Amino acid sequence: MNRYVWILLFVLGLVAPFVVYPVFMMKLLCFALFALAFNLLLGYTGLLSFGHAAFFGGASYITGHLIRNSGLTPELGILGGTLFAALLGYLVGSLAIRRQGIYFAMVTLALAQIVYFIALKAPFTGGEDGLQGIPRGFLFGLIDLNRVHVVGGKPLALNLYYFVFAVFCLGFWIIYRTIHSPFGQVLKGLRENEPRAVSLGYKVDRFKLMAFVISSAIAGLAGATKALVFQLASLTDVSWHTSGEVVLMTLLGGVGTVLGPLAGAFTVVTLQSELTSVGAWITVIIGGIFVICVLLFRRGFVGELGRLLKRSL
Amino acid sequence: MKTSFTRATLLLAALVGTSGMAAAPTEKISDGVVKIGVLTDMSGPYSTLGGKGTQVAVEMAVKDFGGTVLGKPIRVIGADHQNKADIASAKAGEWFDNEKVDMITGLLNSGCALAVQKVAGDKHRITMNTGAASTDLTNKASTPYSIHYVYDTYALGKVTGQAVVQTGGKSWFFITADYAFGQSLEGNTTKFVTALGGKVVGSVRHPLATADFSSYLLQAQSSGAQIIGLANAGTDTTNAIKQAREFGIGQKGQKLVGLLIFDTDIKSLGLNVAQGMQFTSGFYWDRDDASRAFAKKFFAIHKAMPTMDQAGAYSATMNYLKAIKAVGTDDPDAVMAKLKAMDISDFFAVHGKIRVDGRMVHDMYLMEVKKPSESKGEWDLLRIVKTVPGDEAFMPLSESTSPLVKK
Amino acid sequence: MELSFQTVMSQVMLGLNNGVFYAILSLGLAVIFGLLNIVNFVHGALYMLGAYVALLGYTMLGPLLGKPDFHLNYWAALIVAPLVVGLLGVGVERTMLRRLRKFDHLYGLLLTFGLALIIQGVFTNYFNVSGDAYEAKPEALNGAVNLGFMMFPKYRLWVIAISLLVCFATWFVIERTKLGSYLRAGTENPELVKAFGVNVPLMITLTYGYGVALAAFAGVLAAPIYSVSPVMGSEMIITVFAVVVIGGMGSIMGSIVTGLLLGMVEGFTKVVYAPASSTVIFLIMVIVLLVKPAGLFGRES
Amino acid sequence: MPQYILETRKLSKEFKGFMAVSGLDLQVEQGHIHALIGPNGAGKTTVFNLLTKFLTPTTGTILFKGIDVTREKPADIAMRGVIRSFQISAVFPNLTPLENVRLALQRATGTSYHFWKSDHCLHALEGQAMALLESVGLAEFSGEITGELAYGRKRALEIATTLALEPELMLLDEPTQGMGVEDVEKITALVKKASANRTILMIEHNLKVVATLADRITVLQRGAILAEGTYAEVSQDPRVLEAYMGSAHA
Repeated sequence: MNRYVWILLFVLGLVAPFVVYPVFMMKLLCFALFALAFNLLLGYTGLLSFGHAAFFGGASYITGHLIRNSGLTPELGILGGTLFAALLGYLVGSLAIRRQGIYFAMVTLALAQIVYFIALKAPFTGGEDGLQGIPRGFLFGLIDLNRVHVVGGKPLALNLYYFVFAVFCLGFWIIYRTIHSPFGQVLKGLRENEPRAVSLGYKVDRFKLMAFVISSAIAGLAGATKALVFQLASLTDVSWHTSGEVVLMTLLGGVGTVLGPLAGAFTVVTLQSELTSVGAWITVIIGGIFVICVLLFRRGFVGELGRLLKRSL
Repeated sequence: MKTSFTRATLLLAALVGTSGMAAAPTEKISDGVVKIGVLTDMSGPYSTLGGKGTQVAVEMAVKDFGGTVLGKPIRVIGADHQNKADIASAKAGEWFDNEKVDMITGLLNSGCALAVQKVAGDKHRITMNTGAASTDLTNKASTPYSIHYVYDTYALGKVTGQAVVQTGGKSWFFITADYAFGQSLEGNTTKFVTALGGKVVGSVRHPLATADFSSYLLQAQSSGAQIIGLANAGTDTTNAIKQAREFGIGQKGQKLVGLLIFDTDIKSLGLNVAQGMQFTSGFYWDRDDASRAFAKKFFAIHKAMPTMDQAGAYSATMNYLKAIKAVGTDDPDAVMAKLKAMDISDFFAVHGKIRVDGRMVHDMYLMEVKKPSESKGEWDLLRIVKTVPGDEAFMPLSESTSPLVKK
Repeated sequence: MELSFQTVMSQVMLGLNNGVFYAILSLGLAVIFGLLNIVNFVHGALYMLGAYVALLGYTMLGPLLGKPDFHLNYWAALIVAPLVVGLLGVGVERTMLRRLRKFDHLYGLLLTFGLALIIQGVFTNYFNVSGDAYEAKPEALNGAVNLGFMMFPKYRLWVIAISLLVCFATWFVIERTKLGSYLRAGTENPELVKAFGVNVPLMITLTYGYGVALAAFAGVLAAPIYSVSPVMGSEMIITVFAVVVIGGMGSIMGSIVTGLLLGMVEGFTKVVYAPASSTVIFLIMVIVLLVKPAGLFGRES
Repeated sequence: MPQYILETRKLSKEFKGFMAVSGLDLQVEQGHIHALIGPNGAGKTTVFNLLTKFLTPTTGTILFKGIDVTREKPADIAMRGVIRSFQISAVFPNLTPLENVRLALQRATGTSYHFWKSDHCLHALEGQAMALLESVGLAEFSGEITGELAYGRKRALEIATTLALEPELMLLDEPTQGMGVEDVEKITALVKKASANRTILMIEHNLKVVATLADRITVLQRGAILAEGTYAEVSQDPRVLEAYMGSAHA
């Protein structure tokens, strides 16, 4: 894709906190990363996981616990949460990849429900109140993530924002690299025609499992970062509604496109934030978007745009 | 996204060298407006007892106050936190930073309440919680800027537990929602039941949003306990009561006691099913002339009688505005000092007082559901059996774990 | 709580009572999945809609028609609600699902997920989320019967009986009649069935209508027991999915038997370790899928 | 004694009481083009699925170059150099033909699990991939979307992809199925060309193709061998004529 588009997006990311409310922007980055991770599976491997909230929320709890109760620095806490998500991804993935299609989705859903149950019952999670009051602490023990800069009369948490932005860029880069790697080529192959990939001598289960682990680790990275931003981890993050939301984001933006999940996450998070005054109509609106999207533009925003421009975005 | 891009670049230029918190406001009313945010469940399971009705109550209070304070306008904004703590916390932060909101009320759902209270505490802004039940709000999570206005699990458990044991309900079986709120309600009630010589013969923890309670009810029935305590809320409570009636449980010998029930729950159950049940409330619309007058006005707008959350939101807003007027500024520290010094007496609270830990202490009521034959109207549902003075109902400061309480 | 004979039998009855709801809902899902290859996420919302048709028919239809004394009674609701919802289903199939037939069945799932959100959202806006009571339970079904080991409400016995009847009648029609053989053949080879002069698209539409009508029927049955609330379906649907998957997707008998069994398993969990009662089905699902990939009654492809 | 590259002994597959393949003793000689023919439902594709491990045999053994491979997984068989095609064209429809072939070439590079590397490292394979496309006459289509190619070209691409793996034994499932006369001739030539230095086992309905290409023919009926030999021998066999060829030749 055009280099200038990347530079433009990067600069937008840099100036965003001065234009958009930083916490909103950080939430957006976390969900965008989550959707990107999910899309690595759905869009580039052809696996629909209906339980990705388990990795997102699971990592968020572990990170919160590590920082709050074990006194780890934020970057170590996030690393811990991400590793946990990778490990959980390995467990869930090894069970789920033995099944295909709708059964795959159902196994991931069932395992995620079990993770939800653990999150509800485990002693450190705070039940339905969630794990509250996670300190942001000092990055590498040096940089105060709580520090607020006042710009034009507005308090802006710039340290935290640029840390989150850096994490996002790292996650994005890993996903991008994976998609455009020799490994990614094989993933595309098995998405397109699994028996053929097998007959060419690829052990597809290993590829699926690896993709699953990478995807869940990055989903975990997103969840861990979110725990730091909001200073809490809650049951919402591990519930099946969140798993459904990430499907919506990806579908809306465009399955199997690099920028689609970004656009989708942007739309959904903005809607949720801007529509907080319309009450239950928000459910109707989100449902309506699902329906319109499925009926009229199955490729999503970015996918349809890519078709118009005749290139893959 | 409300600011333009050019302004952003200006701001970027202004960034150089700026840091630290803003200087204290010099004007009496910061930003020339007092903004009150109603952040609550507007679409989920608690939206009937809070929701839009809470916003209606706050708007009524502002109107009744005159629409301005110290010559500056008062604005009310509302939002749905969808019972998601992250949405609640983000919205509150945005309100404080961008919208210059001065006080947030409502906050049904303890998870959301705890998250918002933390954000508000960090930013030195006031929360007046009228919806959530958790005692954590005035204990380890309390801040110098947080007020818990209406009720909590301690008061509910204490008032109901003591009253029931005193009238002979010595042995209890709990049907408890398996989450922090339910457990805290069960724990608090148990403490007062056993203190008075009662005993708990068993309990069962059910998942949130259970449709069928018959299995639990049967377990409660065969335990032989005199009292079946429902330590849950909303649909879970109403379903349990309804199904108890269906199985004939709670009629002969055994008695059902709900620990958190709102008027709207009784309304949805119908008197036929709910008659005779006892529970604790912080407010009842038909208590005296003042409460009836408020309820009538509220009903005219909202088409339902106010719940304790909604009435509490009116009272909280009104007293907040009175405090601003009295101290002549909306500076949070000054307003909080005034609020904690004031006597709060109105249609909602009798002998109300906000303690150092943020607990608003006021009379609580033991309620009983009327028989259908006693009801004279659609909303004539309850009678006040007993008024419990606030100091007896709420957790004493000596037991508090609030960092604000010096020991 | 010790497991006496009385306890076990009581829990079996209550489990059966919950199980028939699972059975009748998962049966509808299985019929729809079998013929349309669609995971019908909107099923829970239509179950809720069925309950609301009954409720509103009783409370609001009269005043709406200008005859305040008119109430749609329970027996009429048992017929009317499935019809109304079935027609709605026919409309949905004709205008939306049909257009998705040539795409990945993932899209069917997503579309119905969206529809479920819409229906649930609309009802949340207009009705009490904490639920309304349905007062039209017929006199004849009030009270309880002494089963020897427990007093069991008459109404619940009726629910068990009529649900089992409907389930097995459906099974009989699909597995044992000519109409059923067309249906089954239509899923495997639509061209061939067309050659017999059968209108396959119409058959598919009607099957979808029947599947969702079953959901509405269950909704009416549930109305007098549970509160009628906009969220009653969304809480149910995930569990019912698990039932269908455990039974083997598309297997008619599988979904009926599994529904009944899991209702009982859930019932016993409520006695042994109640907090896990809403999770136990997922645990079973994971185990079943690992041991028997196509579900208990499914055919391996 | 001839050298067999592939041998099955008493190979059987049962589906719920139905014997799709029963007691099959198949021997494929190194360097041959060996055709598997038989009426519909004779079990030809099932044999392919058994040989490539997409199905597990009920009983019997499979030997590849004298080694027992009965228990191996599909990808293992492929690694040994047994590459198959499918009855319906087996391509990656949303990739370009170049990428299709490159994906096959990539396996040998050992980088397939490298998710941290840029796929630029695969550009080195493109010359080889183009050469393969050239050999099947697809060079000018190398950048198109494969799914939009004509059917015959997809089959040609499939052969190019298979060749990319330098298989010792190629299993072709009806390479000319559903093609016009012209395409059939092209594919026939292609298979002939591909057979140099390797063994090919093919299922084929078109007897003209079989007659042109096959060194040896096995006729299957109801999962068992009905007859075996050269085209001349088999076509004279009265049992074969009765079961199969009589109508086909008419």
